[in-house]
Formats: sequence, C-alpha cells, structure tokens
Amino acid sequence: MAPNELILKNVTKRFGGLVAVDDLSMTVAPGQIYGLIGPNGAGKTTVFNNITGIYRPEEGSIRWRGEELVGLPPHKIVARGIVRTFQTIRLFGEMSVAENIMSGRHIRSSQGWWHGIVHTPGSRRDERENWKKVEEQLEFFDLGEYAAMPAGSLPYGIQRRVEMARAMAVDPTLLILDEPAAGLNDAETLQLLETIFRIRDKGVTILLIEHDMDMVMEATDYLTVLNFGKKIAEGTPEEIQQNPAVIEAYLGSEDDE
Amino acid sequence: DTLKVGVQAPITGSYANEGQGIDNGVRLLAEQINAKGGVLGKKIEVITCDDQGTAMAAAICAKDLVNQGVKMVIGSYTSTCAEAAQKTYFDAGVIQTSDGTADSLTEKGYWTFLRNSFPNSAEAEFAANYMVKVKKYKRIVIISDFSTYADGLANATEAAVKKLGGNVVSRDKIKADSQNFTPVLTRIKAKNPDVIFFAGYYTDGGQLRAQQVALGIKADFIGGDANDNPDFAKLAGSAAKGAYIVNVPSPDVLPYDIAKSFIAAYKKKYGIMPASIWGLMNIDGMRAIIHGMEQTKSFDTKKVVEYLKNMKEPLPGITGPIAFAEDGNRKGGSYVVKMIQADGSYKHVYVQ
Amino acid sequence: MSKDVLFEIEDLHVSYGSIAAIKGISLQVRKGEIVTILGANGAGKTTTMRTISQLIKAKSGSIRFKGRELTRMSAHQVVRLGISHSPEGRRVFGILTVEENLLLGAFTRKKVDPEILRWVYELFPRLEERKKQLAGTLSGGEQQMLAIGRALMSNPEMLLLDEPSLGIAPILVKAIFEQIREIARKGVTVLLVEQNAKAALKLADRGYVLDVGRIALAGTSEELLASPKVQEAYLGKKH
Amino acid sequence: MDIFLQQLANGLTIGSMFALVALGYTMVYGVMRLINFAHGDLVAASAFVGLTIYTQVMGQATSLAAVIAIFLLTAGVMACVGVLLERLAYRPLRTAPRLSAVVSALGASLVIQNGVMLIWGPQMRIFPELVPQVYYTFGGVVISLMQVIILVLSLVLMIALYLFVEKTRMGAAIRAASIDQDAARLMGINVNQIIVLIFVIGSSLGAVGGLFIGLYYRGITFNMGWQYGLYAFIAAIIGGIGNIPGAMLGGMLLGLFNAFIAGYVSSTWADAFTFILLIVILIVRPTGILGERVAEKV
Amino acid sequence: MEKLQRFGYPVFFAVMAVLPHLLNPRWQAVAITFLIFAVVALSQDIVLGKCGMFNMGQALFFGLGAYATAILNSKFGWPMLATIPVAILVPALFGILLAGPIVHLRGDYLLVTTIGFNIVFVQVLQNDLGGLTGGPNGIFGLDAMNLFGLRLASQVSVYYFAFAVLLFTLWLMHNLETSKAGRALHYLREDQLAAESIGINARVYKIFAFGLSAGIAGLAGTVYATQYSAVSPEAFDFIQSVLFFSIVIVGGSSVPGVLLGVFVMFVLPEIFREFATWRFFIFGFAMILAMILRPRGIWPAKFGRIPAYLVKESKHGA
Ligand SMILES: Nc1ncnc2c1ncn2[C@@H]1O[C@H](COP(=O)(O)OP(=O)(O)OP(=O)(O)O)[C@@H](O)[C@H]1O
Ligand SMILES: Nc1ncnc2c1ncn2[C@@H]1O[C@H](COP(=O)(O)OP(=O)(O)OP(=O)(O)O)[C@@H](O)[C@H]1O
Ligand SMILES: [Mg+2]
Ligand SMILES: [Mg+2]
Repeated sequence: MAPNELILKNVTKRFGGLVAVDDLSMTVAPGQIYGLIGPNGAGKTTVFNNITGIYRPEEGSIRWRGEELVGLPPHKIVARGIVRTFQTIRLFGEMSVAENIMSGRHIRSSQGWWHGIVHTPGSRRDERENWKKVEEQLEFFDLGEYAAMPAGSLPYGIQRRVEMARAMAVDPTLLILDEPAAGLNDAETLQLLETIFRIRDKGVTILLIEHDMDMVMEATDYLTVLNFGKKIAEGTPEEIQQNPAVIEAYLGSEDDE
Repeated sequence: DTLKVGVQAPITGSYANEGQGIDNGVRLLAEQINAKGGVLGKKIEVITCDDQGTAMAAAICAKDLVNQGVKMVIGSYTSTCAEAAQKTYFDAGVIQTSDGTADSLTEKGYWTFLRNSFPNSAEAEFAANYMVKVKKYKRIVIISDFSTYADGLANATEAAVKKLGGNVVSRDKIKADSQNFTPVLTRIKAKNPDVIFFAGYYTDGGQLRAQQVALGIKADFIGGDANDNPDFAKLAGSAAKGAYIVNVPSPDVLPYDIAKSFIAAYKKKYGIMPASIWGLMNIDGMRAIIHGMEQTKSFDTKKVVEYLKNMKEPLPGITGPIAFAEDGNRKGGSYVVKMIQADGSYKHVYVQ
Repeated sequence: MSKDVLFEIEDLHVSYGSIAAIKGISLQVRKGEIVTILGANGAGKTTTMRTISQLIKAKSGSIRFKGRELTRMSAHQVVRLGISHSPEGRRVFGILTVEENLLLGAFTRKKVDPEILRWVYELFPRLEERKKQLAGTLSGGEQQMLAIGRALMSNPEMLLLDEPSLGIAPILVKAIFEQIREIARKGVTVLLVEQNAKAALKLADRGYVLDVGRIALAGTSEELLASPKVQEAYLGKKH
Repeated sequence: MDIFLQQLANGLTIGSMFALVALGYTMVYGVMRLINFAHGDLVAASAFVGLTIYTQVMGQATSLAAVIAIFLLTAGVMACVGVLLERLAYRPLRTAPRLSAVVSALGASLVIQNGVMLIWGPQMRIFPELVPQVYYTFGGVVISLMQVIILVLSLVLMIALYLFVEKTRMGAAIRAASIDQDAARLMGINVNQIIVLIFVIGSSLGAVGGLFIGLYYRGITFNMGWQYGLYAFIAAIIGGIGNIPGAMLGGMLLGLFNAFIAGYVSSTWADAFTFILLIVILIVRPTGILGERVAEKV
Repeated sequence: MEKLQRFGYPVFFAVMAVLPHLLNPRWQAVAITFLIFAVVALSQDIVLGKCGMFNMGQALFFGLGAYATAILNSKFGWPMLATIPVAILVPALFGILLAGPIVHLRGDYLLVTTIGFNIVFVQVLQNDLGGLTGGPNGIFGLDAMNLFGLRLASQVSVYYFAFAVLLFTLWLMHNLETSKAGRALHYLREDQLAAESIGINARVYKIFAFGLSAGIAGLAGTVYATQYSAVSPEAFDFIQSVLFFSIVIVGGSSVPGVLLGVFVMFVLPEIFREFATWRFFIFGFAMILAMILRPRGIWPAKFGRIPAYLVKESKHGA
C-alpha cells in the first residue's frame, strides 16, 4: 500500500476571473504536521476545499496514497480517511456532543440503510461498538462531561474540541485543520497544541492552516506559504521565519516587538 | 320517541348556500308535518350534519347519522358526497334521498337510494336532442369541470350527441373556481363552434359566458342545470343576454299548488327564496318517503321503499309528480330551455 | 474620573434563558480612550458587547453613554447616538457587494461622506480592490476588514470591536491594530475585545479581565501586563 | 397566429396579476424568510373590502375618480390588515424556527378566509361593471380595456417597486434586513419599521391584485385567494425567491404557461403540464430562473 | 418529559387498546382516522422533521397506497390484505423516483416541487388515467378486510387493523432512531455540508428518507381505503398535504409530538363541529396561538438519544 502521502500537482482553482489557487504543487509526507500559511484571501481554505471535494479544481491533480482525489464527491474522500474541520465551526448544533462525535463513525459503521428499518444482531453489535469508539473520543478530548449537551450551546473553545473529536472519530489518516486556534487564548492554544501532538503520535498526518505564528512555529514540521494563490515559499518553520518574501507579505517586520 | 330525519348537506364550503337551503327546507317541512301531528303519531326530529361538500366529511357524516338512529337522510347536494355516503346508509338500511344527478348513484343496486332529481343521462338526452335536432348546430363544443356531476353530464351529453349523429368539435375541461377561462376559450374560438354546452356550476358558467363574449366568440351558450341560478346572469353581466339554460322548470314558475304554498311558507320563515330548485327536489324526496311510511303504516324502510317503487299513481310534488323506478331513479322528468333576457329574467324557449 | 466619563456600565446582569452569562459587571470608558476587555472563552465578552448595542436586553443594570441610558433603547437608536459595533463573526451582508456594505454602514447619515469612504479605503486598500465583489465570497480576513470599515462609515464616537484579529494574518493584525490606534487618535473612543491579550494590552490604555461573567481584574495596561495572574492565564505561552 | 397572439395577451394579463401577488410574497419572504400563506387570502379579502367601499362609502359612484378612490382606500385598509397580521401572527415568531411561522401563516390564512366568509357570507359576490366593457380588436386579437389597465398598471407598479428597492436608501435598508437582521440593526436600521413597511407594500400590491380580480372576473368568493396565493408563491419561487424581477418574471411565465398549455396542449391536463414544466425548470435551475443570490463560503 | 414518556407510552397504548369499546360509531370513525393520520404524519416526519426536507406533498404517497389497494381490489379482485405489499412498494418506488431529481433542491424550492407533484397526481386521478382511477368520483364500494376467512367489516375490527399499523410504524420509527441511517438524516438536516464532510452520502440518504416515508404513507393508504371502502381524488389533494405538514410542525418532530399534533389538528376540529361556520375561524387562531406558545411544537424533538453510560460523568450539570 502506498504511504500516507498527499501530493498536489499544479492545482489551479478559479472563481470567475479570480485565480484563488494558482498552479500550486506541494507534498505532504507521511506523519508530518504540515502548515499552510499566507495572508488573508491567499487561497488556503480554497486549497482545503479542493482536497476535500467541496470544490473541483480546474486544473491539476491531488493524489492521496497514490490515488487521484479530483472528481470524487466529499463523502468518498472521507471514506479514504481524509477529514477536515472548518474555519467557522460547523457542528450539528441541536444534537448532543456524543451524537456529533458519533457522526464521525458514519463511514466506519457496517450498517446499511436497511438497518434503519430492521435491526439485525449484526447491526446492534455494530451500534454498540461505535458508541464505544465515541466514548474513547470523549475521553481523549476530555469531553465526557458535555456528552449529553447540545453542541450549539457550548463555549467556542469546547466546540472546537468537539469538532476535532468528530473528525478523529472517523479514524482518519489525514486530518485537515482550518485555523483551529482562532479565537482561543494562549492557555487554550497550548492545550490544543498538545492535543495535536497526541493525534500525530497516533500516526495521523496533519495539514494545518493557522495565523497564530507562535503556534505554527511550535507545531509544524514543514510549511508552505501562499500569496495570491501562488506558493511564495516553503521550508521548515525556521527557514520560513527568516524568508524575506514571507516577512514582507505575511509576517511583517518584528520591529515593534 | 321521535322519527329522526337526517340532513347531510354542505352547510359550509363552496356550496354552503345550497346546503343551507336544503336544511332550511327540511326543517320547514318537519315543522309543518309536526303541526299536523307528525308521522304515524311520531314527531319528526331533524339532525343536520355538515359534509362541507367533501367526500371524506360525507363519509364521517354518514356514520354519525346512522349512529344517531335516523330512518332517512335527505341530501346531499353534490353527487360526490351522496356517493361517498351511500354504502354506509345501505349497510344500515337507512333511506337516502339526494338530488345528486350522477348516473353512477343508481348503478350500484343500493335499494336504500332514491334519487329525487333526474339523472344526468336524462338531461343529456334532452340537451343533445335540442342541440342536434331542434337547433341543428353543426359544430358543438362541450365543456365541464372535474366534478363527478359535471364530468358525468358532459360525457353523457357527448355520447348522446354522437348517437344522434351530431358533431362534437371539442370536449374541454376547466378547473372549477379558477376564473381564468380565456385560454380554453381562445382555443375553442379557433374551432369556430356554433354552440358551447357547459356542464358545470353557475359560478364558473357566468364567467365563462362573459369571457366568451369578451373574446368575440359568436357561438350560442347553453348551460346545464347547475347554471340555473340568478348569479349566473349577474356574473355574466351584459354578456348574459341570450344565453340558454337547460333545466327542469324553476321554483318560481312551478305551476303546482303545493309548490306555491310551500315556497310562500319558506319565504315567510326565512325571508328569502329557496336557493334553487335542488332544495325543493330534496323536500319532495322527503315528502315521498313520509308518504310511503304513512301508506304502509310502518317505519320499516325496506317496506317503504318497496311501496314507493310500485306506486300506481305518482305523488303530487312541489317539483312535479314524483314516483320511483325499480333502480331508485325518479320517474318522468320534464326539461325546459330558458333564455336569459336583458333584465336577467328567463324566457322559456323550448319545453319538452 | 467621573468628569469625562463617556460611557459607563453599572452592575449589568444578562442571561440567556435561565443561564446567567453576565453577573454584575461595572466599567467606565473615558473619551478618547482605548479600553480592552479580556477573558477566556465564554467569559461573556461578546455578550457584553451585544448588550451595549441592545441586540440583547439586559436583565438589570444600566448602560450610559454621554449620560443617556441605553438599556431602554432599541439597537438602531444606539447606533444613531454614535456607537458603532463590529460584531463577532463579522456579519457582513454576504450577498451585497463590498461597497454596498460600506454604504450601509453610513445608513444613519443622511448622506454618505466621501471623505470617510476614502479614509476607509485608505485604511484597507484590499477593500477598494474588491469593491464590486460579493462580501460573502471574501476570505475571512477580508471580511474582517470590511466589518471594521463598515463600522467606521457612520463616523462613530465610540467603536465596539469584537475580536478584530480573529483569523487575521499577523501582518494584518499589526496593520489593523495600527489603524485602531489611528482611529483612536482621531478622537474615537474604542472598546476592544480580544483573545490576543498581549497585543491588545499593548494597544489599549486600560483593560478589564472578565471571568465567567464577572470582572476579575481591572487596571491600566501596564498593571495588567505585569500582573502575575494575567501572565499565567493569558500570556502563559513560552517565550 | 391570431390565436397565438390572443393567448399571449391572455397569458400576460393573468400573469401580471400573479406577478403583483407574487411580489407581496417575495418581499415578505426576502426580509423574514417567511412563506406568507395568508397573502392570497389578503388578496381575496381586498376584493371584498373594495366591493364594500364601492357600495357603502362611494355610494356606488362609477366615475374614474371613484374607481381610483376605491383603489387607494382598499390599499390603505389592506395595508393596515397586513400590518396587524404581522403584529399578531408573525412578530411573536421572529426568533422561532422558520416552519413555525409558516404554520402560523397557514392559521392566519384560515382566519382571514373564514373571517371573510363570516362577514360577507359564503356565496359568490359580484362586482359591478365598473370599467366600461370596451374592446379593441387587432386583426383577430381582442383585448379589453380592463386587460390593458391591468397590464399597464401592474408593470408600472412593479418597476416602481424595483427602483425603490434597488435605488433608494430605504430600499438598501430592506435588502440589508433581508440578509441579516441583527447586522442591519447595527447599521442603525430600524428593522421593525422595515418589516412594517414590507407588509404595507406587500399588502397594498395584493389589494391592487384583488381589485383587479374583482373588476376583471367580477365574481369573487371568500376562498378564491388560496388559489392565487399558491400560484403567486410558486411564481415567486420559480423566479428565484426574494428576487423582485424574479417574481415578476415567474408570474408572467406562469400566466403564459397556463395560457399556452390550456390553449394548445390540453385543457384537461393543463395543471399537470404546467407543474411538470415548473418542476423541470427547478431541476435545471435549482434556485429559480434568475436565481437567488447566494454567497455561502466555507 | 422523560418520565412522562416512560409512563406515558404504556398508558397511551392501554387506552388505545380499549378505546373502540368506549366510543360510539361516529367517534370510532374519528378514532380510526386519527390512527391513519398519525401513521401518515409519522411518515411525513421522517422527511420533514428528521431530514429537514420541506415536503408538502405527502398526500401523494398516501393516495398512491390507497389507490393501489382500491384498484387491485375493485378492478382485479385482489383481497384487501393481499394488496398491502403493493400499496407499500408502489409509493416507495414513486418516492424514490420522484425524489431522485429533486433532493438537491434546497428548502422552499423543494417545497414547490412537492406541491407540484401533488397537484399533478390529483389531476391524473381526476382524468381517470388508463380507466383505472375512476375519475373525479374515485372508486367506491371496496371489500372489507378478510383475515383467515374472517370478514372484518365492523368498525372495531378496522380500528384494530389501523392500530396494528400504527404500532408497526412506531416500531419502524424506533429502529430508525437507533441506527446509522436515522442519525444520518438528522445530520443532514442540521448541516448538510458538515454531514458530507464527514462522509455521509447526502443524496442516497435523502432518497432513502423519501422512499421509506412514502412506503409508510402508502400503508396508511390501504387502511384508509378499508375504512371508507372508497377513495376519491380530493382526499389526497394538496390541502391534505398541508394538514400533514402542519401536524408535524404543530406537534413537534417527536413521536408524542406527532400524535398530539394529529389530535390538535384533526380531532379537536371534529369535537368542535357544532361551531359550524365559526369552526375554522377559531381553528386558525388556535394554530397561530399554538405556534406562538410552543414555537418548536407542542412536544419538540429531543436529541441526546445516547447510551446511558455516556451521560454518567456529568460533573457540572447543565
Ligand atoms: N465561492 C467563491 N466565489 C468567489 N470567490 C471566492 C469563493 N471562495 C473564495 N473566493 C475568493 O478566493 C480567495 C481565496 O479565499 P480563501 O478562503 O481560500 O482564503 P484564505 O487563504 O483561506 O483566507 P483567510 O486566511 O482569510 O481565511 C479570496 O479572495 C476569496 O474572496
Ligand atoms: N445564544 C446563546 N444561548 C445560550 N447561551 C449563550 C448564547 N450565547 C452565548 N451563550 C453563553 O454565554 C456565555 C458567554 O458567551 P460569550 O459569547 O459572551 O463569550 P465570549 O467571552 O465572547 O467568548 P468567546 O471568546 O468564545 O467569543 C457562554 O457560556 C456561552 O455559552
Ligand atoms: Mg480561510
Ligand atoms: Mg466572543
């Protein structure tokens, strides 16, 4: 089997006249925490939307474990172990936290649609097993006490955690996080960082967009920097931090620190 | 201990005034009979159920009335409602008399059903004869709506016209209450018809006639019996003049003494004329059944119906002599063709 | 202090149904000041801001702006008094163009002042580039600029900013903070909610720290930056 | 060809009535996301109100001035009814789930319809021939004065409304409120006032539609509104709901479909064909012909 | 509400089991219609309440089932019971076929297409397609149920048949709630994009919802045909769909909610029949008031149907 490797080749996505992603190529190696940064509107979220099948790029190819993803609908891409979180949280607001996490088990469950009509011993067992998995995630993300609460009424930080838990319930091989630290304060960000490392330790490849540079420097192994849809730099966090093009377009000078 | 008489009629809904007319009439007749000591010593008690003109409400009404122990049910106004209730009355042995004109009402062999009007087929034959033989129209258009009654009358007329060798150039349907009939009429205009026969209700008929004239279609207009309502002329406005209507004679011209006295009593009690002849037909049905009970000296509905179907002499009625054939249809029946005058009044132009 | 107090909250209580979100806070803002409200997730910062704008009604307590009681007004009246709010989640009018959004920001003015529009475009040149684009298709950061720009269009006396740096690239955060300082220099009073405590305190004159609906700490920025409690809870990252 | 042109005229007449009613739907929907099922019944009620104004207030005068006065008075009365409706049935449900307000609208529809029945009775009422029965013949095509009035007046009203919403400050406020009410409040827009305005405009347009129905068809019944409401609602959806030119286009198209299908294909199957056509349109253009402006980004 | 539910169900079933013996025939007829409408409304709830698709054409599937039974019985002489599988499968199939091209439509656009289907259906019935549907009359005089040679013509036996169908439907609903498919519908209703991003095939599950819902409604149609020994087009027209739609919203998308909804929207108006012309005027007000007082329905859907052991450690409480 091909390794957990994500390869983007010459991906281009346009909206009308606007080229949101412009001839982008990048390679995410197995087990990496890979960062995607760039100014607002650079096309980062659009790259994610292309990978997860929400948009279809006009040109280029996106390969995961050697298999082409372009053209697949979102649910088939999830079936290949690729899951994402959203820049603006999208939970099933009226449903409980446990049910939200259970949604992640959807593609892993062996039940067919007909089990919605008649249960079989097999489907009952499957149901039990999946709830066990949900319990594991509740523990992993320390969400136990919220299990029965409607997700929509929880504080933002907790919702972020639920969204990650839901994604992790899929047993993903590639986890895509769109600004997971947005709206978290420093203490909470530290906690998140720790969680991300623990996920990586499970062998999951992680692709990450983030504007909190402290966090990016800490978390990522490798970075790509976009501007106007184009790649302007790539390298390790240390290299990127020194890169003049990146400083000019994205980081700004450190003079006032 | 009373004789319970049910009224199943559309007290609300589109035919509310017809339904209320039936109810009023039955209550008036009951009052008159009770004043004379009732039926075989029992006073009449009237129980009304509103079927709203819909089949489902009618089915519920039927069960309700049967449960309350009625011996006979007067109504309903529409064939659809009468039909929906038929089987329940049959199963319970309750006599039902309705002015519904759909032929199907008497085709199922329910002995409990007595039609107090004349079936569509009778009117259809009369109308066809008038159009083909009397007026010698060459290009005939037939329009109906989607209701049981109208569709049935139109189909029967079409068949009768064809039997007489007439030429139906178009058979169309309109949606009742939809008001806008110009598209259909425009198409008909292209067929260049001599006559438009409309087998629907007056509410649509008046507008149909108005729009026909507005579009400059020169054809004659003949409306079926359900167009026989003063509102037809009001709706058609200046276009009403010259339109024909086929029906049994109207209440105000009914020549019979019983008719005159009953209508006078009705006017006195309710301050208005009966809504139409249909209510009076139902009253005749009720009178016949009570007549049967008195003659057989029994409340046994089976016996009463037997008697009514084998009467030597018809009973004089408000709407003419009344007697029943073996299948439950009213015997006889005379139709007239009336033409609407400029002032909205009728002139009889052809009598059977 | 009470002399030039422009804006004042006294013993404010707010709840969502049976859940109390704000449990009695009081604070004051003087004219021309930048005051920041800090606090963990769910501390009630946004709730405070929305209550000031009268998008939520307070359970009790008073909010006064230039001596006028706000709690009895409706939201649009508050805006007319000169308070502008750039809300959490940006809330731009997605299916209107950028420029239409900005013009709506000046709804309370009888006429749109071209000076102000030019100023907003100067502050955020990206908005001028995209003025015909539908706001809903802007990137997150672009929408944030639009939200702030829109709030400025009414030429407010006091500006409420709810997490303006959320989802914004570092260079732009610096720029936006710089612009906020610029705005304040022009005499606009600013009430700023921020997660990015360090940056916010550097910008602000004073700050309040909110903790589950109560004010836990208050002081000048220097005091707060130096406070071990703040250090631990909000600035607790390495370095 | 004559027949074709005649059908075109028929279709445009009925279409512009649908369009007028559809505009009321679309305006309310735009701001409140509410399918105002009571709108059709308001239309029916206005015909009755107009008739009563004619007989009771205007003393059956038939001058042009009297007719104009009937229009204005009816529009005024219906505007009040519309505002009242919003107060009682919709305002309490502003923050409730969308469909609750829809059911409330269905309830309001029953109230209005049966209220009309209780006041004016179940029978059909008949309008006088207020507009002279004048016909113009062009070749084989006959068009009545009433049809001309309906077409011209509808168009004028629609264009005026369009310009109002697109070009004025108030119009901008309406559009803002239709996207995000809270954000609109933060712009200093009095959303309650906007909603009242919407109901005033929508109900007045409905009143004009109702009077057209009365004057053109002359027979009015308490339950006729349901049908116009349904068709207008569908017209609004087909055009792209919330979209003013869309509602006009949808109304016109529906009128034309109706005319051409009943005229050329089959009168017995007219409804079926019309709806199949509409469904096909929606399948091909899922947000209506002119589309709903959507800009959802993730 | 939890407790109420635990004791409520047995009490409800017990009352329903003896009910026909307490009622006179008129109210028996009302009770039977209550059961039938409850089944249709529950089926409507699958599409509308659970999956959040605005369907205002449920009477179409209800009618398809009723007509399937009526046609097979009257024209082809099938016994009533034998028509049941067809009365389920035909609507289910139509549900799937009709849903196929339209499930991608959002909200009100879907609403209009379902209304359109309903209107087309009624016109097909009225035009007596293929000479099968009996035109505007419909089909009258159907047989009674026959079970093992026993002719179940009495109202009481029809009642128990209808009751059995309701119990069967409730069992189906329970199975749906506690399965992957049922949850998928909930996820789709809450946020389709998020659901798809987690691997749910929106199209398949939406069509599934339509098919299942149509099948159940079709089964209710058979009971309807049995009860009235008749079917006619206006019993399945768009107004009827509006009723089912309102029932689910007024009641709230839960089993007790739907049952209460049927009670409020159908049985109450029957009780107040005496008000005659005032009836619907007052009823309209009642609908408005019901929504204002209970905007999420009388008995709203409650989420959090999760295994009990997951709830145990709630430290802070809600
Ligand atoms: N559906 C769309 N239609 C039109 N333009 C779009 C659409 N989606 C995104 N864009 C445009 O594409 C560009 C890239 O957007 P994208 O959301 O990928 O930015 P981003 O890098 O994620 O920015 P941010 O950090 O602010 O979230 C932006 O200019 C945006 O306006
Ligand atoms: N609409 C609502 N309904 C119920 N509870 C709410 C609602 N909005 C907020 N809350 C609750 O009120 C409390 C304060 O929320 P608020 O949004 O003001 O916090 P915040 O300080 O702005 O947090 P954040 O940093 O996440 O934006 C939280 O516990 C939150 O869960
Ligand atoms: Mg982004
Ligand atoms: Mg906040």
